Amino acid sequence: MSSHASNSPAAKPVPRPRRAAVAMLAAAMLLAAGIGHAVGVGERAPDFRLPQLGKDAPLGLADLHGKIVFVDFWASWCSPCREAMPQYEKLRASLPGDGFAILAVNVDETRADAEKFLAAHPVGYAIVLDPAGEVPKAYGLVGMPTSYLIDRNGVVRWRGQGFKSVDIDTLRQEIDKLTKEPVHAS
Amino acid sequence: MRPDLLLRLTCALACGAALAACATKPVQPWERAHLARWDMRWDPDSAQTAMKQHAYFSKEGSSGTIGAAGGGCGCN
Amino acid sequence: MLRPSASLAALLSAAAALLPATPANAADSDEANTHASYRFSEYDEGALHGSVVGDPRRYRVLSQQLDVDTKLDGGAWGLKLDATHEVMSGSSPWFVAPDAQLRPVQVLSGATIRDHRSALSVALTQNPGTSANTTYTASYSSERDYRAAAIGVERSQPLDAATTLGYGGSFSHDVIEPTDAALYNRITHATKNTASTFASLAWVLDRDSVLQAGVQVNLGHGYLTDPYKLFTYGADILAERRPDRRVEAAGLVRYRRSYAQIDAALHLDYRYAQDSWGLTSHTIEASWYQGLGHGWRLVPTLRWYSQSAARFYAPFLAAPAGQRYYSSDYRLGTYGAFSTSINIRKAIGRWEVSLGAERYHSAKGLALDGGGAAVPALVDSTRVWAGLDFGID
Amino acid sequence: MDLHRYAFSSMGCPCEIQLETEFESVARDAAAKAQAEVARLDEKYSHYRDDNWLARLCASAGSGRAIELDEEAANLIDFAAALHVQSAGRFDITAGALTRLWDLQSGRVPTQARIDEATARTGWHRVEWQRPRLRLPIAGMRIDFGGVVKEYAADRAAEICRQNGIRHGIVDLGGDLAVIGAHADGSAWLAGIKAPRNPANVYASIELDRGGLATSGDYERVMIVDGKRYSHIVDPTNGRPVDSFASVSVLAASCLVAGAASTVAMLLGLEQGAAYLRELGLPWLAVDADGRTRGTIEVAAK
Repeated sequence: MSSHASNSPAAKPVPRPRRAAVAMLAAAMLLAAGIGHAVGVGERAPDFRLPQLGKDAPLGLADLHGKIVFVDFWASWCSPCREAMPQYEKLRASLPGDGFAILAVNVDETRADAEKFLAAHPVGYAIVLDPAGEVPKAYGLVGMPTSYLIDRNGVVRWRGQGFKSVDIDTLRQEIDKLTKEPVHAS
Repeated sequence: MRPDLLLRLTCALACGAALAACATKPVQPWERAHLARWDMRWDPDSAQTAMKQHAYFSKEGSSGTIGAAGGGCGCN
Repeated sequence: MLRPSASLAALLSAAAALLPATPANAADSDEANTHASYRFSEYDEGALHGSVVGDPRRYRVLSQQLDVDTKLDGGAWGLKLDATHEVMSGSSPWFVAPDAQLRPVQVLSGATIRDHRSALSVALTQNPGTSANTTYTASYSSERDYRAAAIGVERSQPLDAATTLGYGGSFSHDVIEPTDAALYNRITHATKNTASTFASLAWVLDRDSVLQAGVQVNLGHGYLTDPYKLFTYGADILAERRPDRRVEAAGLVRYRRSYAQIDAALHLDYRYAQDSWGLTSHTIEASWYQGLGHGWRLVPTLRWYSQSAARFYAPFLAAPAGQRYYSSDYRLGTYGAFSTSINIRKAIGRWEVSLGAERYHSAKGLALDGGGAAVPALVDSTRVWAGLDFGID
Repeated sequence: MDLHRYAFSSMGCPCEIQLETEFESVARDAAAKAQAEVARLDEKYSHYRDDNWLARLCASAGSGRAIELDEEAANLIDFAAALHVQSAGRFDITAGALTRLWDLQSGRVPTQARIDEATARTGWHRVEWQRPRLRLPIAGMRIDFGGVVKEYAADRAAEICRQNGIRHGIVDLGGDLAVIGAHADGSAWLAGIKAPRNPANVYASIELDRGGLATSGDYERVMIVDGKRYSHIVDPTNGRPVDSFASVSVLAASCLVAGAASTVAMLLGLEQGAAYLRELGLPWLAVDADGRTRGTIEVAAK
């Protein structure tokens, strides 16, 4: 602090505010640990089943067993998600449908918001609805958007945090690699 | 008001707010529809803020907001 | 059987699987995240309140600013360029002379000032759009008598789901070369350095509100005086003289509250600052962002600013007693200012047009404690601005 | 740029591809490829034939076997499933048995017993659809891609023309239109809508510079018995032809979506159909049996 202040703090014992600040940070850390475990690469992707937009039958991860599945958590209010979806649609259209599927989990609280976005940016892949946020909680989502590339045995092999357009090239390489892998008897 | 008093004031304020934040249930990333709105950004129109701050800076003794300042001027 | 429910989204999505080749709205990625904004503004000061000598046409500034930000390297980096150009003209306070009854009379410099300032700044952000990112900035500003080069770094880092830590710093080196130095016996060349560091914590309080608290320390060292200002020092009129060091500490609290159900949000900012020249200031700013539907948005803002005088401020010294530092620059005196502004915006597709106007009224009475020496050069001012943005999502 | 017209017959109706190109050879080549694609789809999905892919699929009904569908067929089934939800069950591709029953050239109204028997062999909810495997559990169940495959063919034909260098043109498959691109001078194509009561004359024309226009109507295959009109559009929930608009036309980004919307609206009948179209938000034009028109498409002066 300025040299000519009359009672410079240096001479005093550790002032009260610094101890309080340390206590506050510790409390914040404890709190962070309490949130669900975040599913990572190498772990089995928790199965889920959710109502599907525009279809009466619900859809789940198990229904796509044997396929490489790209799960994307998105919401209409999340701008990187809006930027990513047309890119995922191009990715889907460029890959044969039998071995690969995209399953997008929408977490908008009001369904109309998701529909309004999809009417402007239609995508050909499956959209399932989770307004209550049960599945992101099960996956321990730490940010929006988060996406998981799941191999044919249901194991997460790549996780995307946020969206960068370079992710699309990474995804193509990963999918290509996974297509060549043998399927273990599950 | 001496500078160290200022730090004590800001830290007290910070601790109060933080403890309030810890007490309530944390807001999960997928529950942030309202927080992600354009009008909820710290600085929704940064271009206009830069010009506005510059106008104030040229006629007030104390200036600056949190964040890297830059492009000083010989405003007189 | 259930009631039929029309869903264009479901229809189009189901069709997209069959007809993938409809490129109509697949915005390609580069275009999707390029954002540009242009601002034009005119700042005009009103006539002085007190008695005046010299050309009353006060200061006028026409400024333009262009910002462009885009993503590089597949989204790993964000690049933002800002270019600013300003044209300044009109007279500005020169010094204060006492009249027969020792009342202050503000003397203005002639309206000969006509200068322009250009500034460019570059900001590179790593991991743009994510909550953990680092921004490196470099900026250069030049006008006929003043050049400033600055660099800065700023880091944002989440501590947990609800808390984000921000910190950073900047350094600026300024070179001052006053015009007409020989004519008015001014210094010909001087430099000053400013270092600034800040730290902040932001909390998500609930689904509709966030709070940020931060501290900032600015250190100034070198030629901090205004080379053009004079000072009535007893019978003499000398160049003003300020200390060559200044330390300012500031505390800032910002609160944002969303009222999404009525398409609105409240912004509240408070800033307290105090420096080693004895000048303390309070700033409160409140804005209300009101969506009006169909892309319209109205943003009224109120701002109150108050500062106390620097220890060495005085309009003049009738009977000087060997003071080492002295300045009559109104920006070091006690005064307060209240400003009201309105901003109307209209989004059309990916463009947004905005217009704004601000009225700034300053007076000694508006200060927190209005005592202290007279400040004759206080003025009111108005600012109008127009803006055009591209790439709003 | 001259206009080249290629007329042909497919999907049981008159078709025409109009292309504006510099060179006639480019137009002829593109039209030939487009026509081949329409023929392929007609051959594969027509429910009038008993030797095509659809016939083999319907033959598996009641056999207990699940058939594995190719990508295109699976996407068509998924599209139909989405329409089934939106129309609260009225749009049902298993209505094939009912459509055959109401074979409108016979001039006879089927007995209620035969209607009930056909209805028992209808119902998307009875189908087991686990993509890509489809199983028709009841013998005699039929799949009918009416309201989907002709419109899909129009879009496919337009896409194939685009892929073969055509920028200005339009595909017309029996009134279902898919625009390849506006005229060379930028002006829109004029699409004539036939008058429901006498299909010979055009009572309205719509300007179209992109996307698709589809019209569902009861005028083409209609039967009059004792003065009452019976259209070829059947409501699967009660097994009887629909008492609905005389015709519904919809504009959309593709002929497929336009056709789906107009067919669902026809199936929902006068009140619910109009409400559906209003809620959907696509430009639409409907004509009642008594000739009253309503909708949001401005009709260019005839």
